[in-house]
Amino acid sequence: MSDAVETDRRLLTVTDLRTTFSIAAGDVQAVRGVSFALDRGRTLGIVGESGCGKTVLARSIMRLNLGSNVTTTGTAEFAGRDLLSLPMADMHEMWGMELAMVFQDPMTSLNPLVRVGRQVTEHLRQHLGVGRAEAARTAVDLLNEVRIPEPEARLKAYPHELSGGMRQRICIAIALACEPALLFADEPTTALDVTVQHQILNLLGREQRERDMAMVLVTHDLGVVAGRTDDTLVMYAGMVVEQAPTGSLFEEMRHPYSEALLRSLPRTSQVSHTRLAAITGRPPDLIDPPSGCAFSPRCPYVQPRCREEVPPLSAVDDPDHRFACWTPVGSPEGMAAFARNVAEGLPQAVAVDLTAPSSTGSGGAS
Amino acid sequence: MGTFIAKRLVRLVGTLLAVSFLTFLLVNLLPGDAINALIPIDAQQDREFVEQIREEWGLNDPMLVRYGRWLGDAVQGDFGDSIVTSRTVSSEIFHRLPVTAELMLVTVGLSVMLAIPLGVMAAYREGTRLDQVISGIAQVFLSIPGFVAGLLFIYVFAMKLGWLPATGWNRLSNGLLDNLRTVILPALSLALIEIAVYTRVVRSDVMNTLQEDFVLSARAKGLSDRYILFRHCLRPSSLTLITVVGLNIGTLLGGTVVVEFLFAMPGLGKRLLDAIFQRDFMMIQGITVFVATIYVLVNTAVDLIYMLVDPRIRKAD
Amino acid sequence: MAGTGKAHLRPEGDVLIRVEDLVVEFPAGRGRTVKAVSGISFDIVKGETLGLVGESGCGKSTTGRALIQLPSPTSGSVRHGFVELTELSDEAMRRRRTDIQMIFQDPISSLNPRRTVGEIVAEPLRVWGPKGAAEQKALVDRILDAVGIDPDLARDKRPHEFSGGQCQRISIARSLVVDPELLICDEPVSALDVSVQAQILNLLEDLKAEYGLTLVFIAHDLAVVKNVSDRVAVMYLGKLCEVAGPDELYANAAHPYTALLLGSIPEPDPSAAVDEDLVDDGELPSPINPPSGCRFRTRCPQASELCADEEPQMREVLPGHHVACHHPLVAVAGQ
Amino acid sequence: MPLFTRLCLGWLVAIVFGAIFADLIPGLQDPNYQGFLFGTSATNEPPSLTHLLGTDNNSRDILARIVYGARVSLVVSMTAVIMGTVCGGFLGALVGFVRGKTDAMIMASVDVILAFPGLVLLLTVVTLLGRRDLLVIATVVGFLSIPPYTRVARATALAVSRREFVMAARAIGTRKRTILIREILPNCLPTLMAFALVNAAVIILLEGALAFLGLSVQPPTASWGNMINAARVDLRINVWPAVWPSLALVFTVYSLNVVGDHIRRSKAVRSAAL
Repeated sequence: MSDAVETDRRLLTVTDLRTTFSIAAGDVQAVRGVSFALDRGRTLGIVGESGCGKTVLARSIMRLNLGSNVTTTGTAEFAGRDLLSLPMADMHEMWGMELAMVFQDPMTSLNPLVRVGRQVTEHLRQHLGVGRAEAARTAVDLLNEVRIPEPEARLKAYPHELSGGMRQRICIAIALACEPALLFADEPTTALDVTVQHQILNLLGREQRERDMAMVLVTHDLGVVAGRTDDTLVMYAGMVVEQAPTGSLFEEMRHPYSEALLRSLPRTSQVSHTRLAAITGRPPDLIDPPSGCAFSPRCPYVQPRCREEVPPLSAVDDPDHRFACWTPVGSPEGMAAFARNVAEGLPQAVAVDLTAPSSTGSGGAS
Repeated sequence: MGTFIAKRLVRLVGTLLAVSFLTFLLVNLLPGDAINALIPIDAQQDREFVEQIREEWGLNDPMLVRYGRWLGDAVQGDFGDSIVTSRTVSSEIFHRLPVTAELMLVTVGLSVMLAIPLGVMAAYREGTRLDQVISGIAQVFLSIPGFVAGLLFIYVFAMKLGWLPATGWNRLSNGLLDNLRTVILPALSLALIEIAVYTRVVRSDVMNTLQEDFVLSARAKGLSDRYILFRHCLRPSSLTLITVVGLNIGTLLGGTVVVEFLFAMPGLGKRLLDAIFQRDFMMIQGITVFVATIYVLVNTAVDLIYMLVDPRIRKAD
Repeated sequence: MAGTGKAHLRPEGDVLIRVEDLVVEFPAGRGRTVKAVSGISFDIVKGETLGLVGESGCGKSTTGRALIQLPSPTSGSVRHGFVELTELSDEAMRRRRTDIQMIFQDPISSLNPRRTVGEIVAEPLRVWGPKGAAEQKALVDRILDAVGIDPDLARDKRPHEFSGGQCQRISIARSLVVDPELLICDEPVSALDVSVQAQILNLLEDLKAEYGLTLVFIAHDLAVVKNVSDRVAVMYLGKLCEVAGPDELYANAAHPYTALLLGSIPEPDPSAAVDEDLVDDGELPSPINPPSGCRFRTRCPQASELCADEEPQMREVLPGHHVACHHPLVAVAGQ
Repeated sequence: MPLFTRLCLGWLVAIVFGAIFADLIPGLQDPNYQGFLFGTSATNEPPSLTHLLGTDNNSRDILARIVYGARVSLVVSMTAVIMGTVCGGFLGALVGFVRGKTDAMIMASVDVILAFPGLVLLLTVVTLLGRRDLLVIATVVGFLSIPPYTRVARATALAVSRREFVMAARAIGTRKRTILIREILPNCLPTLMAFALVNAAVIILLEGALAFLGLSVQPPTASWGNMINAARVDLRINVWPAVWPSLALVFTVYSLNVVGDHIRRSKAVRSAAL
């Protein structure tokens, strides 16, 4: 995300966004100070494991976190207006018109008792005052657009009569209906089979290019971000740990968590029985997050400083590639730290030290 | 869908047969012999007379034969004769049914009309003062049985304020207003619990529906809250309400017995009670089977309505 | 594909389990049947990991469960050594359960929430093992330790106090405590996060070596299956498409369906361009009324009339690489 | 637990203890002692120090009758809960787990009994039995409570049977009987307990209605329902004999509902955490 880009292409600027859920056990700090910017027509991937705050982040920007126990602070400036301080009535105008969202599970995100046709166009009619006949025509166009065969028949169907892939296409059609400027796709393919996932991602990519629409693609799958996004945010424990154009990120991962995530992923390009570099331990408790870097308890590069001070998200060589680490991967400090940790027999370092001769031990000690 | 209805109807007939047989069994097998009701105790010393009566009423035939005979008549609408008044059971039922039917209709109508808005409001404003008030009142109403409520209403509205009659019944043909004056207190007495039950059902259902993903996606589309609440939430939530109303008809039928007794209304429940006190076994048998039949029919209807409202069930099976 | 045939079966000898013509059908109301598995054959050699891969609804889990007769298959044979499992009485089958164990997809649902970890892992011993409490405890502690759970901390806790990954370790411990020959893993990592998934996959590899296990590994994720398997069988709509060694299969996919699956995998590598030309807007047909001939033909770019008329048989395209397709993407050896 | 819920629980505990140890409570009068026959009290006395809640139209002490009347409610509801959970719970869990023909047959009979409106069936059975002492009433109510519990337990057992740990137990080779006892039943119990609390309230109301109609335990034995019925006639003269047992009944049912809701809520929270 270059600062050099002309400012009129800038669509969304999120600054220091924090979201907290108060529950009986305490305050869950789901998002802890996230900042990023997104230009028109670009795709931003947000990647991380479950519980890292990626979905909460997307919903916070959309103001869709329901319930009286949620607090969101910070700003999210969208086309010059701060979404987070907008009156609710104005937000209703933004939803669907300017901002749209596609959800994870197409089985549950459509109302099972309402025909597809009404669900595709009800917001068109409410927002734009479109008549019934025109809405029906638009609905057919939209279904053609998302490549659903026999659109007239499908509009009369109920959601359960369609397959998962079809339903997700319907959801995309709904999201596109009012030509939004920004689309959030929250794990849009997680509930789908791999061949259908491919279809849906192709569809989203095509629509986004044709409409010059900005997209935030939230996913847990590094593979999905790799092929489909311009920029990527890697999140861990509610914070951004690395942020870069997707190409440079995969070329050179600087944060130990990004590296560990990639290395723990089995890949078809690897030979069978390749030992995976598992990340030991489990993600931190967000009610009482660890001091210092949140990844430090699982990090193979951990140094005493990491446990005390939170590293800032900053760039070193490439101004677009920012990461939050004291001992980044590939840096002299990082290599030295790793060597020290292996020498000391730190479990998380030994577990990923695949060069060592005695690497047969069980990888996990969670 | 056709097969579903057919299956449901077959089951309905099966249930009705079983229900009628069970009632017959109860009335005929349990210790209190019908003969006690037919003849005074002192007359029972006369063996021959007793035997003659037994023969006359067909009490000596094997039970299955008697059941078959009774069932054959019953499907033609002949439930036998009352052994006390010697009028036919079916004519008594026919005569008394309108009172009970009206009482129940008014009760259910009143309850549902109050419960839906109350439940939706409480769910939409979950956790607020309004919700607490509505839920609290429902909790109290849930604990007041019809006879306590009825007694209270009689004391307040009939005895102290004198606005409404304490007992009695005015037919609809005597004028709507007079009719309503006699039905309102009994219906209200029965309605308290029903209002509470339905409000709680609607509230918890709408609350659950509001948690659904499709409500979130409806919000993300920018639909207004009112539209989401009534066009997206109410329909899935009403499914449970329909079922609960159907199941509660049973409680309500029981409730009418008590309330008709308390308000001296000439309904089916009152007639059943009279029959019980007079040990009029033909009457007991007839009314019990009739009431159970109504209950089973209502619940079959509920299943069918459910199917019409929920497209998922329409397709499955 | 969607073929039948047994060309890919290996000679008897080291074969631990041999499945022939396995059919599993379920009633679907109105007299219709779901044809979940329609006549597949495969074998498992002692010490190998057989990967069973396919998309949801392809019958892979049903196949796995049919191996332990839960439920018994509609027809076909499952031979374990010299014993025909489908002909055993319930009681005799129950007694054989120690030899074949199973772990499930949802690690939390597969543990009884109302019992402690110690009780859960000791349960198979209560049924089969030594009766002495001390002996049982020693066995339980040893196996918990082997799966990376500290027995002293875990023994008296209940499942909900553990993360998904830890629950899956406990499930594995429970199935291994009776020292089985064969472990059927039904989507054991698909409910887990990537980092935890790697821990469990590594653990399974270690335990396999340590306990001399044979594995059936059922999953929808091709990369995961490739990583753990010695032989991979691809399933589609109740039929086997292709059977081969993992590296061979992924390098030379012969079946169009395998090729489609492989082409759909999102690779975590931006330089590997996404294949947007991979044309497939097809849908999985209903298992109640599957297509005639080759079941994949409705989505297959290679499909011909032959595919509709005649069901392809398994044949060898390369040594150890079998495919059931009339028009394989790899030249058939000897043709 | 909020203070209000504690108060409700306290009331329930007081009712149970009062009913069990009624004979031992110092100063509590004989519920059937008719003071006016001996000139020690008058009929329809308002509340006073000697009769805290006043006397009824037979000059009997209302407080004593309420305490003894609680016995009827307690015995009847406890019998229903025990017979329901033990017989109905076991039967339902069994057929929900084994399914098949047994299930179809048992559930068909359960459906037939449930096809009768509860009070109507109860009325008919009680009438035809002729005897109306506490034992008979409690047994009949108990028997009629089995079907609803069976249905609840079966639904729960069906859901539990689908969980993978049951499949896991079978895969281990655990006997079906053991699976039923160790895996299914314990997981049905919380639902049954929650249902039992609601059901106890329903049963108390049902017995109250039966007594109000004069068809439960016969006078002079006190029950809240027949006290209300007896007081009904003299409502114009004296409301107290009707007010006190009504309040006792309503408070008890209310407390059961409040406590039941509290338990269900905390259980919901816990199962959501799983």
